[in-house]
Amino acid sequence: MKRVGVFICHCGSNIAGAVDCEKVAENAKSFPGVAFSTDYKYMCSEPGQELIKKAIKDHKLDRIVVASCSPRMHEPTFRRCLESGGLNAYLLEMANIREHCSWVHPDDKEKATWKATELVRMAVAKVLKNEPLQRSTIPITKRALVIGGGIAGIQAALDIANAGHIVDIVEKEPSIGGKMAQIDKTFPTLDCSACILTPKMVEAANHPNINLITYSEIENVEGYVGNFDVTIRKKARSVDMTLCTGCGTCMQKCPTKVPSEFEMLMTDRRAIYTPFPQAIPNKPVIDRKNCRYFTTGKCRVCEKICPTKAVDYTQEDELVTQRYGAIVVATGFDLFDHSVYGEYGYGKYKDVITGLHFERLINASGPTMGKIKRPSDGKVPKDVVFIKCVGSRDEAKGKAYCSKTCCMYTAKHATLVREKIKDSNVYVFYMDVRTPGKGYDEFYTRTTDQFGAKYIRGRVSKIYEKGDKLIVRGEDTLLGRPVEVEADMVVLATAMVAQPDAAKLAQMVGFSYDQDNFYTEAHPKLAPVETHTAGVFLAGACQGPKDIPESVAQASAAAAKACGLLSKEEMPTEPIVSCVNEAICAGCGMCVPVCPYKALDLKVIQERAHGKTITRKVATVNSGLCQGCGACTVACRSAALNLKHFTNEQILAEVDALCL
Amino acid sequence: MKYAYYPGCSLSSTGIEYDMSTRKVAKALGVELWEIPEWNCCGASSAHLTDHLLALALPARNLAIAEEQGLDMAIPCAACYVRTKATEVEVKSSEEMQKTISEVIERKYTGQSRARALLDVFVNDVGLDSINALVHKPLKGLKVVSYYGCLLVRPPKYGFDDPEDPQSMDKLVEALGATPVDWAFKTECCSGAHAIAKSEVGLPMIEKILAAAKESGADCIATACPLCMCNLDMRQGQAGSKFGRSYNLPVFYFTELMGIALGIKPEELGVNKHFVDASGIIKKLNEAEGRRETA
Amino acid sequence: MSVKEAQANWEPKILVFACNWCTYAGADLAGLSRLQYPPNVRVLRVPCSGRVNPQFVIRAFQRGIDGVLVAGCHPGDCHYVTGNYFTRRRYLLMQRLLQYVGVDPERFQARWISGSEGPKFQQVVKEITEQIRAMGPNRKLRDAQ
Amino acid sequence: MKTVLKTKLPELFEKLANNYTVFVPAKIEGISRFAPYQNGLELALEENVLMPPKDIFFPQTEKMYKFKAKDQYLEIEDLPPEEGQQVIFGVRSCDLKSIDCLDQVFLTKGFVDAFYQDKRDRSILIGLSCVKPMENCFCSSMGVDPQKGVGADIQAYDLGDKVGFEAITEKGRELLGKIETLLVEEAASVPAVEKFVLTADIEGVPEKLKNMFDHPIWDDICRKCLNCSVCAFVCPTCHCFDIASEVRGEDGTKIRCWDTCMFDEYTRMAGGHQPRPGKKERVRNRFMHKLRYFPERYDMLLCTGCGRCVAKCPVNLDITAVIRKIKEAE
Amino acid sequence: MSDKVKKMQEIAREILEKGEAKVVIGWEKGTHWYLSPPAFIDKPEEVERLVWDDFCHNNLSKYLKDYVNHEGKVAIFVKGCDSRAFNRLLQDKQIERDKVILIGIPCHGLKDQDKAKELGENADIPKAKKCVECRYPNPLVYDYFIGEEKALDEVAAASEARDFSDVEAIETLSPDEKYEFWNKQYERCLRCYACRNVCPACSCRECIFDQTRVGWIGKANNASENQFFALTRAMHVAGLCIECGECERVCPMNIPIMLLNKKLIKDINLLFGPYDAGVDVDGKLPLGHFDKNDPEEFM
Repeated sequence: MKRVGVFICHCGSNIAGAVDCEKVAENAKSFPGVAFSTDYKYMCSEPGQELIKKAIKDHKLDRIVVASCSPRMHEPTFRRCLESGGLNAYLLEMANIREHCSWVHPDDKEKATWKATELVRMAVAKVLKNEPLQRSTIPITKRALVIGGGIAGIQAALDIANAGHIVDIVEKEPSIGGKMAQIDKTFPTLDCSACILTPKMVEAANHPNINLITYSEIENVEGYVGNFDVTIRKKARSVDMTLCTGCGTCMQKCPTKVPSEFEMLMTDRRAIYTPFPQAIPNKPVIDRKNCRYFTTGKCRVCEKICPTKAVDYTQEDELVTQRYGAIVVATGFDLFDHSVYGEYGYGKYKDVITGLHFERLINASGPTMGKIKRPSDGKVPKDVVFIKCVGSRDEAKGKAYCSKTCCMYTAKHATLVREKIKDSNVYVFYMDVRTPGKGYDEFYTRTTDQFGAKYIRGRVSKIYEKGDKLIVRGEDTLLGRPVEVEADMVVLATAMVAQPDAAKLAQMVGFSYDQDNFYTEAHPKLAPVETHTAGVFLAGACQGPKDIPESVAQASAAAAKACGLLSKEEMPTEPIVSCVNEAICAGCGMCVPVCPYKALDLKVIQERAHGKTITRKVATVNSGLCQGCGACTVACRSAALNLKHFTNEQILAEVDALCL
Repeated sequence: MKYAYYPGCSLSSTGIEYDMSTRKVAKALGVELWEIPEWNCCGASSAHLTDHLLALALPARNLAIAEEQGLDMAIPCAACYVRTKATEVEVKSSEEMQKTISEVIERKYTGQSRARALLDVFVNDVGLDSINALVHKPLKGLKVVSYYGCLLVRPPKYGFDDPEDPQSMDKLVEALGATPVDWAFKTECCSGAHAIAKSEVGLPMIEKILAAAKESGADCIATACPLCMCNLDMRQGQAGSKFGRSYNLPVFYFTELMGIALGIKPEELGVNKHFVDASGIIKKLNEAEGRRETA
Repeated sequence: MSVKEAQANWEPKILVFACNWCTYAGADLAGLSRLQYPPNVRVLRVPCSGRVNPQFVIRAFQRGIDGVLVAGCHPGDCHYVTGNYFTRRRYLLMQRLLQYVGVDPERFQARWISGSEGPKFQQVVKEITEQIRAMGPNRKLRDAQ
Repeated sequence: MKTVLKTKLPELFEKLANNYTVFVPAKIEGISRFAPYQNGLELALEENVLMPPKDIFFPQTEKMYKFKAKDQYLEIEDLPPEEGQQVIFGVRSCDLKSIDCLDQVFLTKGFVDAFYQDKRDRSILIGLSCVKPMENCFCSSMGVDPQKGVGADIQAYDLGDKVGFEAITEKGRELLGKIETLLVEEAASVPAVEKFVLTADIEGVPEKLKNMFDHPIWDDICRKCLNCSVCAFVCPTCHCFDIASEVRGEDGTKIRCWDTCMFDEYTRMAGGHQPRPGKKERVRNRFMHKLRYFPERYDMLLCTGCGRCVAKCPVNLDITAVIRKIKEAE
Repeated sequence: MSDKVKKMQEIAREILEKGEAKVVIGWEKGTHWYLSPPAFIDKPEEVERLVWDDFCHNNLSKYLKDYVNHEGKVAIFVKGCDSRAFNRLLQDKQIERDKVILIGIPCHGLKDQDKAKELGENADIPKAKKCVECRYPNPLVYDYFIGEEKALDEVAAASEARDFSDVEAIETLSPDEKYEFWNKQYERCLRCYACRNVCPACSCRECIFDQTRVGWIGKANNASENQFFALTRAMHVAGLCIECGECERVCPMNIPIMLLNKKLIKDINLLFGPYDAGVDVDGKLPLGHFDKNDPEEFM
C-alpha cells in the first residue's frame, strides 16, 4: 500500500488569504492512498522542509505532494528535500495552488478552496503512479570537431586548442582557408584578405592541439553530447602526405589543364594541384575526374617526376571514426546562382560576373594579375555597373532575406574600380544601402563622395548585348524615370546562400535548419551559437549571411561554449526520458520521424517465441539525446513508448481524479 | 487532333490575315479547328482592369463550351490567350472560385479544358518534325527575328515557354527552313494601345524594336499577336518618319510564314494585306525556289 | 442534494493541457500579475503540447469534463523545436473529428499561449468558461457513471 | 390449438406488457434482436434474429456490486435487486437449446450463478417453430427439432398468417390464460419443415476429437481466422466472461463482461505468459469446447446449429466445414 | 472456368512446384455462391481450389503478418486494395518485400454480398459500396500479373472519382443530430474488434484496446466506451487507411465505419494536401511529419 504525504503551504497569506488551507489538508485525508496530510505557513522554509522530512520518517511516507507555488519555482527545492529525507526526488508532485489558484481567485474563498482541493487530488492521483527515477551522468570525450576550415572554423579551432583541448578540423577542399582566401581586400579597411588570413592558417596548421583533416567529408554522426561518434571520409589524395614535400614539380609537369574553381574558372589549374599557392597543407591532390591517368590509363608523368615518390594512384578513400565531445559547425556559405535571372541573361553574357569573380579579377595573384580586365575580350572596362540584391530580397526568384554583406562589398568593389581605372564610370543599382557596422557607413560615404561612384536607386529590368556593350536598362526611382547605361562589365552582388549540402549535414548531425537551409540557432536572442542538439554549436555564415568580423566573433563564442562543455569530466542527465516497452513495440518506426533529437531508432532484438528464436525490430531511445518532450508517445499507437514521469497512466489518473 | 478554335475579335478585323493563315495552315497540318459557336469577348484590357470576377467569367464561358465538347482551346491572339489562361489557372487552383464562376456563367467549367496558345499547339502538339516534313517551299536564306511580345509567355506561371528568352517561334521558323536570328527584344513591349492614345510614348517603343531587329540583320519579323502586328507593321512608317529612318521590315504572323513554307498561295494567307510590302521577300523566296528547281 | 439542486449548482469544469515551457509559464504569469479568471479551469502540466494524446481528451469527456483546451507554445517557439507542429497537425484533424461526431466546437479548443502571454491565458480561459457555462453540462461521449 | 392472427400480435403483446416486460424479436437500427415490446416496434418474425436471447439472462456487461475504499478497507454494497416477470416471445428451437446449455453452466454441478438464476427465474419462454430454415441453419443436424424446442413454457407455431400456442408448463398455461380473450381455439396443423440448405454430420465427432488435440488439421483450419470475436458474440451458447472493476476515486463497481477465447487477454497470465499464443491454439479451443469439452462435461453439444457464426464470420470460417474436415481427417 | 482463374492456378502451381514459395494465399469458394473466403494453398495439386470472382473481398495482405517468421517466401494474390495494404505493411516495417511474391489482379470491382444473398444468383447484383468509390483498382506492386497489361488501362479508366457526399451529408447536421447519429451507431457496437483485426492499417503488436492494465478503455460495453474505441481507432488509422472498406464489410452490426475513416481522409487531403495511403512506400505519413505552413487555426 502506497503512503502519500500531502503538505499544503500557506505561503504566508499568499495562499492562505484566498484558500482555506486547513480545509484542503483535511479534505486530502480522505483521498485514496493519503496517509498523512497537513498544512504549514511556509513549506519551502527550513522548518517547512524539516516538517516534510520528519513526516516521511514518522508516517513511513513513500511519496509526497506539496501544494504551494508553481513547480517551475520550487520543484528543485522540494526534490532536494525529498532526497535528504530519504526518498527519491521523483516521488514528488506539486499542486500549484498559488499562481493557478489563490492569486487568480482572491475573492471567492469557497471556489478557490474547491479548486485547490481538486488540484491536490490530481497531484495525489498522479504521485501514486510515480516511479523513482535515477539521474545518471555521461562522460565527456575531451576532443572537439570543427566542420569546415574557413575563417570561422579556423578561429573556433584556434580558440579551443588554445584552451588546451584537441581539435580536428575537417575540410572538404584540399586546403583550409575557405571563401576568405578568394577575397582580395576586406572592407572597410581595405587591407589584404590573404595577409590576415594566411597567418591564421599557418597557426592552425602548426598548433600542437589541432589536426587538419583536409579533402575529407563527414560521412556519419552517431551518439550525443559528450560522445559523438563521427565517421570521416578521407578522400583519396593520390599523394602520400608523409612523403610529399610540396615542391610543386608535379603541378608544373602535369599535362592536363582544368579550369580552376578557386579562380572562378577564369584560368586553369592542373589535374594534380593545390587550389592556390598559399594552400595549407601545401601538398597537392590528384583530381581523378580529370587526371589523364585515371581517365585513360596512360600518363603517370607526376609519378615519374616526383622526387620523393609520393604519388600513389592506388590510394583509396579511407573511413575513420573518432569520438568527440563537442562539434562546431562552420561550413560557410555558397553564392546564389544568378542564372535564374533571365533579365540578366541567364548567365550567358560573359561580362556579367559575380562579386567573387570580381575579387579574383582584382587580386594580384588572380588570373589577370590584379588588372581589371573583362572576361570576354580582356579589355579594361570603362563603364562598370554593379547590381545589388541579386537573389536576395527577392521572393519571386531568389531568397526573401537580406544577404547583409553585399552593400559593403559592392561599395568596396566600386571604390576599387575607381581607384584602379582612373577614367572609369561606376554605377550601382540598389534598393537600399544598409551599412550598420563600425566604420561601414563612413566607407560607403567615401565611395560616393570621394570615389564618385554613381548610386542609382532602382532595379534593373533587363541587360542585353549591343555590339561589345552591355545595355543595362532600369529605373531610377528617385527621378521616376527609366535609365539605360551602356556598360562594359556588369557585376552582380549575388546573395550568400546555404551550402548545397547544408541540409544533408544537418540531418546527419541532427539539428534543424530554416526554410533557406541556414542552420537554426537554439534561440535567436539567448542561444545564438547553440543548436537544439546539445553539444553542437554554430559558427559563421552557415547560420546566416555574415561578414568576416561577425563570423570570427561567433566562432570564438562557439569555441567558448565548446570549451565550457569540454572542461567537465562528465555531465548529469535528466531521467525524464522516453522508454520503450519492447514486448509491445511492433517496430513500425512511426515514432522515429517525430523526434526532433534523433533520439529514436530501430534496433533488432532476439527473442524466443513459440519455441523458436526469432529476431524482430523494436524502437530504442537514446537517453543521452532524448529531451523528454513525449511527442513520440503520441505517435506510438500501441503506447509501447511512454514518457517517464509523465506516463500515460499518470496523465489518465490525473484526468480521472479531476472528474470526480 | 481537334481543338476548340477561339479567333477573338482582332482576327475578324485588323488581324484577318492571322485568321486566314491559321485556318489554312491548320488544315494543311491536319489539325481540326472547331470554332466555338457564339464565342464572346475575352474581356482583354478593360475587364481585368475593372472587375476581377468579370475578367475571369468572360473567358470561362468560352472554356465551358469547349469543355462540353471535351476539347482544349486553341487561341491565336496573345491577349486572348493570356486572359483565358488566367481563368483556367484560377479555376484549377480554387474550388470556391470554380463554383462562383460556374454560377455566374450558368455553365459548368471545371478546368478540364485548357487554354492553349496556337503557337504552343503547333510547336508542341503537332511537333516540329511533322511540320518540317510537310514543308514544300523551305524559307531558305530568310533571316527572321521572332517577336513574341509581352503577353504570350508571361507571367511565367501561364507560359509554355521561357519568359525571358523564349525559343518556340525561333525553332518553328528554323523548321520552316529559315534562319532564326537571336536578339534581345523578343519579349519587349510594343507599347500596345499607347501607340494610338499616346503616340509620344508608343512610337519610341516601336522604333526601338524595329531598330534592334534591323541591327540584328533580319529580313523580317515574325509575330504571334495582332496588336504587335498592328504596331510594327501599320505604324512602321509613322515610327520611321518620326525618327527619320526607313526600316522596310516586313512583319509576318508566324502562321503566314508557315503557310508560305507549306506551299499555300500568299494571297490565300492574306500576306497581301500587310502595310509593309512583303512581296519582295516572297519574290526572293520564289526565285530561290526556282533556282533550286531548275538546278 | 437533489438532482435539481445539483443542476442549479452546476459549475463548468474545464481541463487545460498546458505545455510546461509556454502555456504553463503563461498561466504562472497570469498568477504573478494577479489576473483574475473563473475558478473553473484545471491546468494539467505536460512537457510539451506534443505529449497530449487525443485519447486523453476523449477520456476527459467520458469522465465528465465540460470543456478541454490544449495549449502550447506558438509555432516556431517550441522548447522541443517541432513538438507543437505535430500538435497542430494532430488536433486540426482531431478537432474536426470531434465536431463530426457531434461534440460542440466550443467544448474542444486549442490555442497557442506563450510564457509572456499571461493576459492571453486569462482571456482565453475566461472566454471558454463563459461559452461552456452558457451551453450547460456536457453529456456527449460521457459514460453513465 | 389456440391461435391468433399475426396482425393481432401487437395487441397481444400490449396486453401482456401490462404485467410483464415482454421481449419480442424486433428490428432496431437494421439489426434484429430481442427487445422489450413497445408501441411502434418493428417486429421481426420472418426469420430468426441476429442477436440471440442470451443477453437477457447474461448481459454483455453486468454490474455485480459496488464497493468503496475506506481507510485500508473495502466496503461492499449490493445493487438494488431487479424485479418483475419477463416474457420472451419468439425463441426459436436453436436458441431454446442454447438456453438449456447456459442453464447447465450457470445452474448445475453445484455452481449456481445468482445473477443468471435470478433473471432465469423471472422469465417465461415462448418458443416459436420454424418452417423455412435460413440459408445458414443446420439445427436438425445438431439434434434440435426446429418445430419444438426444449425448455419452453409455451411453444408457439408459425401457421402462416397465424400463430398457434401450446402450453407446455404450468407457468405457460397460466400466461395463456391471461390472453385467452385474444385467442381462438381451432384445429390447425403445423406445416412441415422445408429442406435445410446446410447440414453437418456430427456423428462420432466428439469422440474422434479426443485424440485430435495435436492433429495437423488445426494448422490449416486456423489460418484464415482473424481472431475477432464476431462468432462468439453472436453465438447463443458462448458464455465466457471476465470480471473487471470500474474505479472512480474511492468508489468502484465490479462488472462482468463477455469475453472470448479468441482474444489475447483471455488466457494471458499475470506474469505475461500466454499459453495460447496464436490462432491455432485459440481456434482449436473454440471448436474443442463446442464439440468435445462441453459434451464431455454436460453431455450435450455447445452448438445448436443456429448458423449465426456462419453468416457473420468475416472469413467464412464455417463450423459445418470444420466438422466435415474433422470427420475426413485421418 | 475463366481465363483469369486458369492463369491464377497456373501461376500458383508453378510457384509451388518450383518451390519459390511454400504457400500461396488466394481465394476459394465458401459455404455459399456469394462467398469467396481466403484460401491457403500448400500443394500444387490443391491449386484448383483457387478462384477469382465477384466476391473475393478479403484483403489478403493482412495475413502476411502471420508469416513474418516463416521460412521461405509466401505468395499472395493482390487486387488494388490488397496491394495498397501490402505497401502500408511494408511502410510499417511489418513485412519484408523480398519474402513475398505478389501476384497482381486488376479488379473490376466486387459485388455486394448482402445484396447477392437477398437478390439471388441470377439477379443483377450491384457493386459493393467500397468498390464503387475505388480509385486504385489495379495492383500497384506485383511480381506476376494476371490478365493483359491493357486491362490495367481499362480498369483504371473505369474507376470513378472519390465521393465524399456521404461525409458531407453528416457534416451539414447540427451537433446534436450528429451526436445522435453516431451514438446510435456505436450503441450497438459489440467491440468484437473484427474491424480492427481485418484492417491492414492496424499493425500493432498489441492494440491499446487490449491493454486493460493501462486503463485506456474499460471492459464494459456502453456507448461511451464504444465511442472512445471508434474515435481512437479512427485517429490511429488516420493517414494510414487505404479505403479497402473491409472494416465496414465485416462489421456484424452494420456500423458505417468508413464514414469516420473517410472524414479523416477528406480532412487530411484538405488540410495537408493530397495523400493516398499505401501508394508511395517511401513517402512521409501525414501525421509523421508537418509543414510549417500548415493551416493555423489555433491562434
